[in-house]
Amino acid sequence: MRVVINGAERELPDGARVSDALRAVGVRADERGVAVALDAEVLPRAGWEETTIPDGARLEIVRATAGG
Amino acid sequence: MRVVINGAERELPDGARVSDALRAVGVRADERGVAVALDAEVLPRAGWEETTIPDGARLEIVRATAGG
Amino acid sequence: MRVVINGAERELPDGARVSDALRAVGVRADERGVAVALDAEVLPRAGWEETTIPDGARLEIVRATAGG
Amino acid sequence: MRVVINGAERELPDGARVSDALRAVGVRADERGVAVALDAEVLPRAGWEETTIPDGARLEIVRATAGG
Amino acid sequence: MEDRLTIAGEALRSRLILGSGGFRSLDQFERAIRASGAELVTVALRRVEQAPGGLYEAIERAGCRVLPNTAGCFTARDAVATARLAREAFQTSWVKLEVIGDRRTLLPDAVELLQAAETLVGEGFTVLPYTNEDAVLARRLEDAGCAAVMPLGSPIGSGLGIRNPTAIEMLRQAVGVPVILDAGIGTASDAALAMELGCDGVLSATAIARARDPERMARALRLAVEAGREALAAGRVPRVDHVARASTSDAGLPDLTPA
Amino acid sequence: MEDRLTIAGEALRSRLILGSGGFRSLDQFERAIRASGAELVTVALRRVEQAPGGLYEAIERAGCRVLPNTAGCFTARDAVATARLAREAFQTSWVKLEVIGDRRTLLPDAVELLQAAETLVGEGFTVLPYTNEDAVLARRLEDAGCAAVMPLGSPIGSGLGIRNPTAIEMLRQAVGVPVILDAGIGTASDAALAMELGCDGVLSATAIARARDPERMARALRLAVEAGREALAAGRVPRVDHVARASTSDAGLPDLTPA
Amino acid sequence: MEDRLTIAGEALRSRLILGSGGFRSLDQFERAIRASGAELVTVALRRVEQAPGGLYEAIERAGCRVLPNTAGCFTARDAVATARLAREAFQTSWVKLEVIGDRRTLLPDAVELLQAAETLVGEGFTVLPYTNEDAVLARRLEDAGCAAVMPLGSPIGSGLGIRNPTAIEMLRQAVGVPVILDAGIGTASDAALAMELGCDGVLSATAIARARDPERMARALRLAVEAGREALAAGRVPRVDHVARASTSDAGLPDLTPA
Amino acid sequence: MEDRLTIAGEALRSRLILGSGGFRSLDQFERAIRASGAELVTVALRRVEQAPGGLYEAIERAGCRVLPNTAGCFTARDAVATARLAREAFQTSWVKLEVIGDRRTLLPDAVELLQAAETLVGEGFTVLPYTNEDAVLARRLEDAGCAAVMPLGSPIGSGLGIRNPTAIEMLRQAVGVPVILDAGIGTASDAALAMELGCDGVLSATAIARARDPERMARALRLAVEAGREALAAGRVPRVDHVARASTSDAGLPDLTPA
Repeated sequence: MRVVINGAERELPDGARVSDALRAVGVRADERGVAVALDAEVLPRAGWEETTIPDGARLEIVRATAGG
Repeated sequence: MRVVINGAERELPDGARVSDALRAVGVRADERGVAVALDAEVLPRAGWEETTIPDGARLEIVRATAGG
Repeated sequence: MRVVINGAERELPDGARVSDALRAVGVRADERGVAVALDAEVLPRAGWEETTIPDGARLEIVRATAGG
Repeated sequence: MRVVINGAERELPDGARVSDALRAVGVRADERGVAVALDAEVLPRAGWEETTIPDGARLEIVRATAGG
Repeated sequence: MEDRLTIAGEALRSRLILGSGGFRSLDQFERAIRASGAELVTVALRRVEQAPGGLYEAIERAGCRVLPNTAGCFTARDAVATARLAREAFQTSWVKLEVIGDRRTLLPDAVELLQAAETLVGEGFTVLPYTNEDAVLARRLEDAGCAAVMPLGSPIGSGLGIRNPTAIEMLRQAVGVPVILDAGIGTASDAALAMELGCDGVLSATAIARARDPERMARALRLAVEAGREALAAGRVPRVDHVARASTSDAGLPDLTPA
Repeated sequence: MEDRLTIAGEALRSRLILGSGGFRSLDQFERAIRASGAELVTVALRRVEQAPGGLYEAIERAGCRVLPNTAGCFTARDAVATARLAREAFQTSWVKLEVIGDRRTLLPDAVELLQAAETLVGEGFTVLPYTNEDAVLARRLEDAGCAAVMPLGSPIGSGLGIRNPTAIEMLRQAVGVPVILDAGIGTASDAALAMELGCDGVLSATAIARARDPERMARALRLAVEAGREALAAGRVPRVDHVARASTSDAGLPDLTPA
Repeated sequence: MEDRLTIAGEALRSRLILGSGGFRSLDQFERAIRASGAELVTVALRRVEQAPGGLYEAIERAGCRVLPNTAGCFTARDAVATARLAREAFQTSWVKLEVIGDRRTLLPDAVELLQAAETLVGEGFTVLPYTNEDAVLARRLEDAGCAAVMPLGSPIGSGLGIRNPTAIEMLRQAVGVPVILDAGIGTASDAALAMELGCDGVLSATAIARARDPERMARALRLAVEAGREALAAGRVPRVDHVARASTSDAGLPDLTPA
Repeated sequence: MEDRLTIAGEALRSRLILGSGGFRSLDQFERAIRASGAELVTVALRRVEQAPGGLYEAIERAGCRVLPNTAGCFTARDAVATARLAREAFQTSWVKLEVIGDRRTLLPDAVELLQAAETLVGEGFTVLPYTNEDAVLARRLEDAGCAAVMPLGSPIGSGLGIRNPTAIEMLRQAVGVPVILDAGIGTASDAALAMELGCDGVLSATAIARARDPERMARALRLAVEAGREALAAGRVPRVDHVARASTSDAGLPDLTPA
């Protein structure tokens, strides 16, 4: 299926989990200071493992960057 | 009947018109730069003569004063 | 003889007058707003005609220029 | 004899020394941070004991005070 | 073509707007109007018992137009109601919109102000809001349809002049409608500065009314507004720091050393 | 009686003095003179080869008087010699005395300046010294017989305006002779401020000559000097900090709360 | 008892808050944190591809707490969504709320800011809004439940310091929550002034990160914040205009006139 | 190598010089000395009847050195005579040279000051003249052999801070000897600014002695002087006008728009 991760279209196996998406962008599941929004809603870390990504979903995966 | 003109209770004959209220506070009906609010709604000059004041009504009769 | 007019060496006939020096730098004797210093001393206009320039003298001939 | 110490006329025995004058204004001869001017000239500490005060002399005896 | 302050399509004959508050007498007020050259004069609305009368007539005698304000209003609702009364009283849709947020500083309340502006514009008013020096709020007021914005230089009646010229310049660059510097002007140099910063006009009440000689201060501010406007148009010299720039050349300096 | 700037007993028709340096053309200069309304115009003296000529005539054509300066002099001796030449050239005993102490900042040299002033006063000159904002030196120059003092607002040609208003006010209070703010004026508000601080006049060269439109800036400064003078005479309102002073009374505020 | 900055009941060990933006290297950043003595350090949230990583760890290594901001948001909706992401990412309910109204000046949008603050307070956030120097808006933010207000001294990154001290003082008097001067600090004296005006703390990003020597500037600002706080508590001398007040008495001046 | 203020070859342990005038008690004075960290403390000389005594001892107890001044002198002659007395009293050749030109403003007299400085330098004194913000006079004092120059920020005891930063910067650039900002400091930010302008030290009397809590203000100024010095060395960010410079990049901003 196709999903949009951080603005880029990507192909993921059907039934992929959010944790797979994280792996796809090179984020270790245990990295602290990371957050995920699934279709503009925050998805708590606890749900990363179980939650399967709906087809065509929009994921935002963010971490801390320098800012004033 | 009793009406409140510019915050002060006054006795006016039943069926009194707005123009009577103006007279009561010493304003000539033809004085320019005057406005009237009847129960917080602007009452156009055209209506002063005809409009009878409901019992217990609140009238505000204002004119220009110095202001920055 | 040699004199220095406004910093430049010049040859003038012996017995030359200050008025000759003025002519040499293209100043009409009747031009207003001009002054002359002969060896660092102001020489009044009245003296331009008569005064002969000593050999080796230093003349400054000035006029008004733009200034704050 | 009469001398002027810090602006005030005083009677001192003839042949009085500068050290006597210091005593007269209650300054111990060994107090540090004190200076004496005899007739407007600085008199070094070394001279206090020997120097006799001329009749009518003007003495200034100063010490440190608070100052910006 | 002439360089005139134009608000909502109307060209005014002066860039100075006069506030009518604080004068010691009607006569003094009339002399100040004339000396100021102002066309617009602000007034407030009050109950007839507290409003002596004669003011409106005096303003018309002077050939000026009334600009009613909503002074004393602390909510959008009161300001809107007051504006409607004023429109009826003076047959003008122009209003200097004031919605105050704090009794002590008389600073405007951004939120209520914007809300009142939107309502009044919707009712066809020509709205001139008294606002703070906030470029973003000014843009929002313009977007809401205000005919001009009137940022403060410093608190009403303080005479502190323009405390934040940078903010006024940024505000000026942020909006297209006329900018009238309102509040804080204390004297002529303040008014000149306002114009140099790019303001299109200046409103003054206290500075004139409470000066020792109001008529004379009115003339001073009229001249200052003109001066500042001219200076802006003339294009000032750049500022240079720490070094001087000679206004006289050394070329041709005579040598006057004695022999 | 008229309010005119009077120096050494001569009443001038303008409080603005024009510096002739920095203009792009003689024609532009003449238009600026007229727009400025100035009566006194400063000039320098230079060797005829470097001084095109026509300037003096232009100034007289405009009905103005020449005020020669001693620009470029770094010692009392040179300044005195230059003043004598100027007196002969222009048949005037007036001189704007400049004795510079530093080429970079063109700041005056207090010691040489005072010495030159004493000499020239002794020779019957009417001396207007360009000085710093030092009240004590200004008093000394007055005691030496100077006809006026010309403190700087900021370095010559910097356009930084009046960097130290407090010092100018103290200087103003320290002397009885006229005080002409010289150097640093960049635009109209600077000139107005100078007058509000109590200065009797303003000299401007760079601000006018190097403005994008010199004629217009000349008019701006003329208006600003008038405005500042009027404002001073009008007696400005006091400054109040941190609180506003309402220009509209709350008495008689109508109650427009809906029932 | 100690004099510490306390926000939402938490006493911080420093009144200086450090912004993490603009450093040339992570190492330089860590040295600056230590030199600043700050406990709170702001961070932004960005997509992992654009956010190198290591920053969060560095801040924790330094024993500091992260204060996430909502930089880059132009609407209440985006700011709220960003705050929620930040809470999840850093397990903190604290947020420096930024809702920008203009790309060029990065000035806050009063209306969107207040709206976002109300929403976030309702969701249990500890909200520190970046706001303008408007005392009325600050009071509204406090009324909405914000834990502190962060007025700007001048535009973000401008280094212009505090352009309107009067406004900051009025704001300080208008609210009870801590006031953190945010944006505009350029150097030590700016930070000291902020504290002298009554601010409870200072946030600095650019001034430190973009200084030639960030570590040294961090130390300078730490000292300056302490200095300003001490000076406020010490009670400064009143300002006196135009006259001096001798710090040495003339009483007992010796007479050293030669005979 | 350490960054210490070095005058006439002697490295001092502090850049803050304390004036001893104006304290309410000797005890308060001693606590302020310690809090200030100052090594040099100024004193005046007065007739013993008017000078209680104990001051000199207190200064030495605190491990500080006396810097005698010539306060109260209006002529070079008196100042020179006073300096000679001081040298004898305190066995120091150092003197803070004051020659006042006006009782009301306590401004220095340039001419007498320079003359006194020349004489004292000739007699082997280490002369630190209290002068105005005049770069040219400062250069002359340096040329005369003064070991430092002490320009005023504003009138003695006025607490107005540094009225003319531009002049102080120009003065700083004009001389090579240490520049000590003397007079006018009111609070911490003034002292920090002095150092940021390039001054090598600050002298404070009134600001500390007459603060509500002198000991605390002494600490504040000590920190401020350090802070300003550090900030200068750190190299501040440039000032940018009218636009902001983001401290957070927009790159990687997440898209949080609801579907």
